[in-house]
Amino acid sequence: MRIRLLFFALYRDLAGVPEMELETRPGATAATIVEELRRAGGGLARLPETPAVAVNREYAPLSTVLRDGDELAFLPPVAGG
Amino acid sequence: MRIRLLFFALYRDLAGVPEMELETRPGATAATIVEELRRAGGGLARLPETPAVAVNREYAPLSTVLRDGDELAFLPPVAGG
Amino acid sequence: MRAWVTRDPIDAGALLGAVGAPADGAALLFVGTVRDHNDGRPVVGVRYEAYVEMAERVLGQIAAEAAARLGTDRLVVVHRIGELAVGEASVAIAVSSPHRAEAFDACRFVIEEIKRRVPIWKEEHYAGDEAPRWLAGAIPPIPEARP
Amino acid sequence: MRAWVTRDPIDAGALLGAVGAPADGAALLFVGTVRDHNDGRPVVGVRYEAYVEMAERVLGQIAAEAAARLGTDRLVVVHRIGELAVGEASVAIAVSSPHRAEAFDACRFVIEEIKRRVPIWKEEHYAGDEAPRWLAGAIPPIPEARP
Repeated sequence: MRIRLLFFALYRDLAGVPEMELETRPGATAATIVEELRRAGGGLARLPETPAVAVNREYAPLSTVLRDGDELAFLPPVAGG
Repeated sequence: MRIRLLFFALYRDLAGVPEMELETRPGATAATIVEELRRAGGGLARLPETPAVAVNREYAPLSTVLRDGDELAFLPPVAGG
Repeated sequence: MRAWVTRDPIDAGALLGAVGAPADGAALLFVGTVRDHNDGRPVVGVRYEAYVEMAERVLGQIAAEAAARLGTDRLVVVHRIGELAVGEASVAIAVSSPHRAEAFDACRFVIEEIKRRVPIWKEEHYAGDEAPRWLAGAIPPIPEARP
Repeated sequence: MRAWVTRDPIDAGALLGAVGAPADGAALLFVGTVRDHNDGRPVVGVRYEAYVEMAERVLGQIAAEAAARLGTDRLVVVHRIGELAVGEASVAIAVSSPHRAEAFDACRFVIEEIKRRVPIWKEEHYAGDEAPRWLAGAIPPIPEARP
């Protein structure tokens, strides 16, 4: 299945791109994707083990099981206001 | 000595006038004036025994000894805002 | 810092322009307006009366105390008197400071202290034949007698 | 009630016109502005970045929660993103309600929750050659896993 990944702020700097498409196995969780990204090396090796994420624009636990077409966003600590 | 009396809001309604001059004996306190006004009858008989007062535009205890030319204001409970 | 009483309509937005500085991260504007009801009774307008010279003096004292809490002198407060219609502003307070906690605290302090001790009175006007009525107010704090 | 994100300058005064009603006695306008310093370091400007679609959704959730506290739906909130100069408004919140306690509470709630959970990030810019820096932020509250 295909997942759309979004990176913001500091995490975008680590990824080097604001978004990417990822092909992964059915049953993968957000935590699975975090592990894959960290193992792949490059800037994303410095992604925290448990970053905040949103699935389809809503904060979600890393244990969330992803579905084909989901939008998974990696969100550094927020600093609006 | 002469004291200038000011009445506001409900107390002006009781006094029937916004201000008056009063001739009183040296050594009189604000409390003395309150007693005189309440005894004189008319609307001011309904002035409370211990109204809030200001002497020369500053809140003052009723025990304040007045001096010639002082401005003594009678202030109902305030309701600004 | 400025504190005054006026008979003219209040331009609340302009007050915000009177505060603010490059060092500030927070500005707050409070506007008190005339409500169309009170205690479940319809109100058609109000009249504020003041002991103007003393009201401006007490407002100035409150502003100075609030500025100490705020940590800046960027604070303005104005109270309107006379006849006001429903929806009109009776009081406006603008403050600014480096941090928001102080701005909220100082702004709230000013409005609470106005209600507690500024010599201003409010007469409510009702529809029909009902007589206007002075609002029950707060007994201001009176200093102790000096020994 | 309205909550949105914009790239345009915020007209804070106009926001006050979007709230208010004859039943209301209190209106409050909060404006967050870019400070010329942070942590003792001079700041020349900032850049806000947002996950816009999600930020507007979370702002809307915060506005709805605040309206429940306020007791009215007279609440608007806007957050600006992009490049901002010192003194410019990054966020503005206007509320109105019959009584002031609810207005202060709801307005404060909105700004605190924005800082806690809206997906917006701030990059500070410094004078000279110093590199811009993402501000350390707050870890947003993440819901528990559904069983």
